[in-house]
Amino acid sequence: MKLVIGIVRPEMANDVLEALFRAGIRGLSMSKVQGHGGELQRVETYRGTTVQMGLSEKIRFEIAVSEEYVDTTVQALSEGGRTGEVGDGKIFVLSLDSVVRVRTGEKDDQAVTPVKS
Amino acid sequence: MKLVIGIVRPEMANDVLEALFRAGIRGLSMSKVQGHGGELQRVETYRGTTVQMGLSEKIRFEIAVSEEYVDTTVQALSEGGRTGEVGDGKIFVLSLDSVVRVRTGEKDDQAVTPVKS
Amino acid sequence: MKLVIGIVRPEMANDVLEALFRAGIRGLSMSKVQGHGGELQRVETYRGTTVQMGLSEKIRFEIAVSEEYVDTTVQALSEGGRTGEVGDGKIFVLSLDSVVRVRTGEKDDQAVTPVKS
Amino acid sequence: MIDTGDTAWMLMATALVLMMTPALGLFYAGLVRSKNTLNTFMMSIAALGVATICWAFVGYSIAFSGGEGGFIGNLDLAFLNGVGYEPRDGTAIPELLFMAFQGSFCILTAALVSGAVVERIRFGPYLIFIALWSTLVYPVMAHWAFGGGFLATAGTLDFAGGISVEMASGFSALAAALLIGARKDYGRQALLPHNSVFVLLGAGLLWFGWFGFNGGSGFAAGEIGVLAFTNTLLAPACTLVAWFVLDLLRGGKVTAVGAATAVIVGCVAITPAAGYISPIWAMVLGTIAAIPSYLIIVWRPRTRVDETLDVLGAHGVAGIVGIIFIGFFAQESWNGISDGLLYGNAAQLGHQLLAVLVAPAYAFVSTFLILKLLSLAAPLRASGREEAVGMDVVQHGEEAYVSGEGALLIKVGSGDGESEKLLKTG
Amino acid sequence: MIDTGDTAWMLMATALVLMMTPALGLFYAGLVRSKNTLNTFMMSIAALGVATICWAFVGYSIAFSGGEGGFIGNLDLAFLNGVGYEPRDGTAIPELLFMAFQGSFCILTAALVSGAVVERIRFGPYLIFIALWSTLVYPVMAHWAFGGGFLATAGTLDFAGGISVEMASGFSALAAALLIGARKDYGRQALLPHNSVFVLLGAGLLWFGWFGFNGGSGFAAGEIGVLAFTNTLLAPACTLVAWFVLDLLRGGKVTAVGAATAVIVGCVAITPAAGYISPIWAMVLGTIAAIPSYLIIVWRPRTRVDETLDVLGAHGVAGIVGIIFIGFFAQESWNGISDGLLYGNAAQLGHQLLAVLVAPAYAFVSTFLILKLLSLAAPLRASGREEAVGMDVVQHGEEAYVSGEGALLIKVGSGDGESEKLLKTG
Amino acid sequence: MIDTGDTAWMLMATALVLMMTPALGLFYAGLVRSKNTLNTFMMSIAALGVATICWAFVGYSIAFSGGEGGFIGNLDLAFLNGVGYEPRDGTAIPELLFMAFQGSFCILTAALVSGAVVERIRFGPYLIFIALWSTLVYPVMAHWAFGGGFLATAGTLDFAGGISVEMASGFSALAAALLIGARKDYGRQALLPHNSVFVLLGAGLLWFGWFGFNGGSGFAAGEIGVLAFTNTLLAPACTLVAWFVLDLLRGGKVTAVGAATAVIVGCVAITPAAGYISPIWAMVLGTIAAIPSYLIIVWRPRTRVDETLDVLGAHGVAGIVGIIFIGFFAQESWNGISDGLLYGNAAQLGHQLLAVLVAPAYAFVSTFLILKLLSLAAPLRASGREEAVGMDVVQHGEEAYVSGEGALLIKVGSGDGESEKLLKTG
Ligand SMILES: Nc1ncnc2c1ncn2[C@@H]1O[C@H](COP(=O)(O)OP(=O)(O)O)[C@@H](O)[C@H]1O
Ligand SMILES: Nc1ncnc2c1ncn2[C@@H]1O[C@H](COP(=O)(O)OP(=O)(O)O)[C@@H](O)[C@H]1O
Ligand SMILES: Nc1ncnc2c1ncn2[C@@H]1O[C@H](COP(=O)(O)OP(=O)(O)O)[C@@H](O)[C@H]1O
Repeated sequence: MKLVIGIVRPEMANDVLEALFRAGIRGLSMSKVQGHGGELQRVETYRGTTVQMGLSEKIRFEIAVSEEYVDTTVQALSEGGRTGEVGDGKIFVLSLDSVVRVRTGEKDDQAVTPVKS
Repeated sequence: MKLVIGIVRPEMANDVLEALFRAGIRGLSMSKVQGHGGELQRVETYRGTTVQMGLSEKIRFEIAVSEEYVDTTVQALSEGGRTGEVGDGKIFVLSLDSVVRVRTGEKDDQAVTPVKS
Repeated sequence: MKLVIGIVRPEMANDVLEALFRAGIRGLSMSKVQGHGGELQRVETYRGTTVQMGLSEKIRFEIAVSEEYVDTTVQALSEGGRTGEVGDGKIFVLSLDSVVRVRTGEKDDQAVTPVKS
Repeated sequence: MIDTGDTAWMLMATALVLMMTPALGLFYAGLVRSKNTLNTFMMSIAALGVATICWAFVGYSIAFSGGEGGFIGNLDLAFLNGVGYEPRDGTAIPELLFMAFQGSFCILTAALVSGAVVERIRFGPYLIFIALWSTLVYPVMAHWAFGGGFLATAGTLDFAGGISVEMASGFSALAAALLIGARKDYGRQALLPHNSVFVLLGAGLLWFGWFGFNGGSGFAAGEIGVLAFTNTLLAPACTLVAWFVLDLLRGGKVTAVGAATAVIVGCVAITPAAGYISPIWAMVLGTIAAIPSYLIIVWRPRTRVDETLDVLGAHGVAGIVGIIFIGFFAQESWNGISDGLLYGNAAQLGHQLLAVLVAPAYAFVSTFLILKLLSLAAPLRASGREEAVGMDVVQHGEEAYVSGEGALLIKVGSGDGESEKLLKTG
Repeated sequence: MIDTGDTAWMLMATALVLMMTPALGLFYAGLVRSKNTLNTFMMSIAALGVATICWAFVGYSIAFSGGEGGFIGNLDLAFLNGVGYEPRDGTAIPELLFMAFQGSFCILTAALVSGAVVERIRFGPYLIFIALWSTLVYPVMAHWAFGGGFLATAGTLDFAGGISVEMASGFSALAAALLIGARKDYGRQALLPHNSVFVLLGAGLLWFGWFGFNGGSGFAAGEIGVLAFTNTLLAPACTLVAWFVLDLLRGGKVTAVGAATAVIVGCVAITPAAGYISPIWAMVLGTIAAIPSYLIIVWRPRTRVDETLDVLGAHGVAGIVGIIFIGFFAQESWNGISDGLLYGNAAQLGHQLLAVLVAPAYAFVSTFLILKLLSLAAPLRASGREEAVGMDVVQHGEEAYVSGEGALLIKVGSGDGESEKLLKTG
Repeated sequence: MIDTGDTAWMLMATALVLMMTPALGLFYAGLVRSKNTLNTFMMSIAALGVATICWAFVGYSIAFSGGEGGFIGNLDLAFLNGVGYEPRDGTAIPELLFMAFQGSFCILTAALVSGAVVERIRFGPYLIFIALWSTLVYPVMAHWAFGGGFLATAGTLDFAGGISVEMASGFSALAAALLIGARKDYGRQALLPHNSVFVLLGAGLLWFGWFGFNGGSGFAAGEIGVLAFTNTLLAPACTLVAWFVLDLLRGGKVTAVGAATAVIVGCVAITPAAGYISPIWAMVLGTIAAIPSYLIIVWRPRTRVDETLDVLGAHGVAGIVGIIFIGFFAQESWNGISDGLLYGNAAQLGHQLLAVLVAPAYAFVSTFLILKLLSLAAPLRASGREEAVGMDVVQHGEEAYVSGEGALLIKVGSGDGESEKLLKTG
């Protein structure tokens, strides 16, 4: 099993979600992060204080999948999140030692496959 | 060493915390995420706009532990976080290459064991 | 490639950022977390309710780097984030199986090296 | 004859009191958890709708018609029948304005009660509850003290609502909390105010509105109105400082939520007494009123009574203090009506104690009965699971703070609904 | 002769109306996405600057000078020439105050229009737009109804701005939305209110201000002002409850954003009629006004017209309802001026319908032309990328909610600028 | 004789000014970092408690008793002795109301000073500071200009507090900032407003309140009050637009925090002049007042002086501009009292310059001495670590925005305290 982490633009988050659902990915977690990459920094001014905002808002997806789904997931993330302009984000794939479903205690592949409830 | 990631319901977060403390887990980080799993989606309406909220609030724990503590941690997370209804969450275990304590520069197992300050 | 996760104090976040930039780290993501470690808990009171706040605000950095940069990154994080008092945070290093750049689809080391846009 | 100056002030005072209801919504909304924000705010907004209508239809008549010394008015003025430009006796403003001013009190008081049952009561039954409450409880008690009812004729002094507003809301809140029961996490988890800026701003706006509430209760831009107004500045200021001291004694720290509470307590305490006591006595009243309310608000959460936002501690108790205080310190040289015990008129204290006997009893019992009856018809509170999800989503299908990610548009009438299907099987 | 009571009330009423513009900013800001919060709020704040100046320079004169029955005033009072302490005929307040009161209407109305084009219009062109709009549209329409223009002489009744405020803003909003075009994500993504507490508080403050808006439109602390004031309490209360019912029928849940909308719709509907109909008819008006606005607000998002915050549905439509209602239910026994159809004066309905014909047309066409002309000079809307980033950062170089991490100080004049260099090459 | 119209307006004006203090708390709270939100807001709330009491006890007497032309009043009116329903000479409102109105100024001014020292001053010493300040600084300066003191008899004109409010707060703020010292991260990190919606709403409410502040300073619902009121609309509107232009010239973008600041600056500048100059000159004053304040607010952060929320730039400087402007443009035909240089009375300019010499000096020196003395008794500021943690937690044991996760309930008296033990050893 792998843990796929995808960082994308907030305005693309819904497109990514749709792409993931279409690809049959059913479990995922999402959070807001701020990222720095090759994007242009923006300058902001508050009264006499001028600042360079080095970070842009991004959305981070965290998705545990069984091996066979890794490529699909990466593809969904990268196609759903792409605009072609700098700042589109990154995808990271890590190996997962194990997965447990809290509700049932099921382990590993069992736990990343949706169960009918 | 392992990195244990646990995703649970926000209303169970305090129970999980207690379970972890009781199990002797002393270091952890926690953040808010939004998750999608097998939960029912809720419909919301704002004036003429009706939307399907595909994501529910969850709390994500991130806990680095030495090997011997992995099972205890997973157990604390899954027992503290269980309600038995769909949406209880998942636990992921990853291998950690190394851990460093910022304050002292100590490494690895040293760094996940609490030091008397 | 490695994924370096660094958890530091919010008030040190800008120092860490500077240290990272100085060390030539160009891509990173950052988020807010709440952590529990050896820090003193604070007591808060709201009308008749008194609570122990077991968690303190921290900033979590997530940085994918090629092997050669791992040490530099860990060093930047730990030097930039150090105050010497309990609660400075932890750094975790994990192995990355692969990295993809969303914009171009480039993979692995290619994807963690900044491209001229 | 209509006096333009009196009318000008009463127009303004009425607007101020009406503003207090959204301000209360904000105050209460800040005190609950974020998942119950809108629901809590909506309980106040709903009062602006429901209680207003009940007031115009029958409430005003129940409160302000009928002979002297009765228990309840009649329906002579129902549906605003005959309520027009002609002033009521003793005032120089159109009765229509008098009706609106008094109505604003009913609305606010109904909203106050909601503080006892936030985060768990279902919104539908709540709407029916405030309709009944603002018909059967507030107007009756207002009749006693303001409408020529038996307390008024007995000689009880209540300037701006220690009886029908403060004791009524406080003891109704207690009854409601007991009947509805505690939140499922009460006493087990820390249930904290999610936004204390709203609490402070709400308290600030409530104080602002209270100048109209008390200052307008003389129905004129004259001496008594000015006295009441000034006392509404002085008394809460003293309560605030007294609360700082109590906070320091207790935990070594002055708290912001405490300060907001102190402002309310001070305003409540001066409410019945505002036009009857001298400014200096008002400052004394403000100071001492802090103590019982403080103690109750600190003690109550250790009990099993989840009277969530402490309406009893802040309103009921401080209202009693204010009502009794009049019995001692009323001064005819200031109010032109009556002296208190200290100035030689011991009877006044008796009149005041009468109110303290009957008002809490009626408020508690009538509210309890109304809710009990309602509970036979429909469950009054949300299920444990709904409580966990939060009342905003469950009762209103909304969230207070939405970020928009993960919200898929449901295209009504678009026919394809593909994304929904995806989500549903996901 | 100046009457101090009238003046007192008009001072206060003017302040209340002026407060409505920031309240509207808050209301609108809560309804948009967080990345456009400040920009949306600033559109209202800007009206307080720009429209005020235009009003003092020429707007007041255009609206309130000139002979009877005309289409537009002249420049006799331009730059406040001759506007001083002397009251205008039929009032007992200094003309200066009359000017300020009327100006506060122009400001608010200009700000209202912004609701149609938030989240995409560029701020520079917007400033020029409201300058032109508050010179060429509002004052002209105000002249028709309030300044002795052809509607006034024709006998059309409009108490507090059904024509120049409500219909003007509603139909101008429609024109603006059509000309500016929809947001790029409109109809594709869920674009949701980011903070509904602001929406509720904003609505509460708007209602508070509306007591001055309608209550002050009699220019006196007298009978008609009191009637208008009271109706401004009763009508929106009924709209609120009607909206609850409509919400329940539609989705089984009473919504908070809906309640806030209902408050506005109710206030709008009673605006033209406030001083002309009896309290009971005001309650009827409040109730029925809910229906057309509700339907339009639910239906509009299914169309391609991104009239974002539904100014047409809330203001234009409810304004029409109010104007027509007068034609049926005006009552001379209350207003001292004229009866409606129901009380035997069918002609009144004709006068009212005249306004419904001309006002929307003028508002729509003139706004469309102004924006069309402006669009020739400069692009009116932000690019798709800018929309994605958000108008706060793009137009104002600020964010509403800043946490500070990752913000590097640019030390002006410090010479080294090292951190910037680091960041720039980073 | 009491005039009901005057009394009505002064009741309202007083309520408006009292509302300004929580509004200021909101404005300031939005400008600081989130970890200092409540502490900042509480500094204003505290003034409502502490300064009110000081005012009633001695402040009012110091300001408004004593003979003509003096430096300081006496204690004849201490503890409100003799302050009752009888109007003061030249007014037609009860003196009690006059006292309350003037007191609201003292409260607000004390709160204003806090802007200089937010995010670091300890709350205990702060409370003592405002007690002393509102006894020794404000009332003395109010005596000079309003209470028959030497500036009043010299002929200096100050309508609503250019001296005792604006210059007093501005130069006291400077002294406080210098004595307390900069925040530890000042000049090293970006310290940004955490919620600009609060800033805009706060500014909007402050402007609303300012209509009472200036409009009430004629103590009557008459010509001069109307003039002051109208000028309080016109001048800030011009400042706002001027600020837009300055912002555009400087950075190409109109900023929201800038707009909020402009509103304050405009209101401040017109404060001393409101009842003395014509509406058109008020617009000129509003426009030119933008410039010096803008420059100082942009320049100050480059210095080592962490006068955090720019009280000097916004209040002190704009107050001076307003005071001097009177010397040139006062017009007897409008104010009935005196002309300025432009209208042939060069002496007036001299009287105005006198105030500019003495007021800043007294404010600066007395504030410096008070704080210096206090600093001998106790440390005035929090430690570096406490600053890092944030003043809300450290000084008040609260957070403005709490989510509740990770908060373990401490069950007082429950005996087991198991979870605490767990946490403590954790
Ligand atoms: N090495 C990295 N580690 C973690 N996050 C990264 C890394 N590089 C980029 N990111 C994330 O991806 C976002 C976009 O990166 P950027 O380099 O601008 O994109 P692009 O791939 O289009 O050049 C950043 O804002 C950051 O959140
Ligand atoms: N494959 C996954 N990857 C990441 N997070 C997941 C995954 N599956 C579930 N989650 C997280 O767990 C939460 C609960 O998942 P769900 O599948 O509903 O629970 P259950 O195990 O009870 O069926 C989700 O909201 C999501 O946050
Ligand atoms: N084992 C762990 N797993 C995850 N996060 C941890 C762990 N230990 C500490 N942390 C994070 O680091 C922060 C500081 O930890 P702490 O143990 O107090 O620091 P120190 O290393 O100075 O003793 C915590 O608040 C938490 O966010």
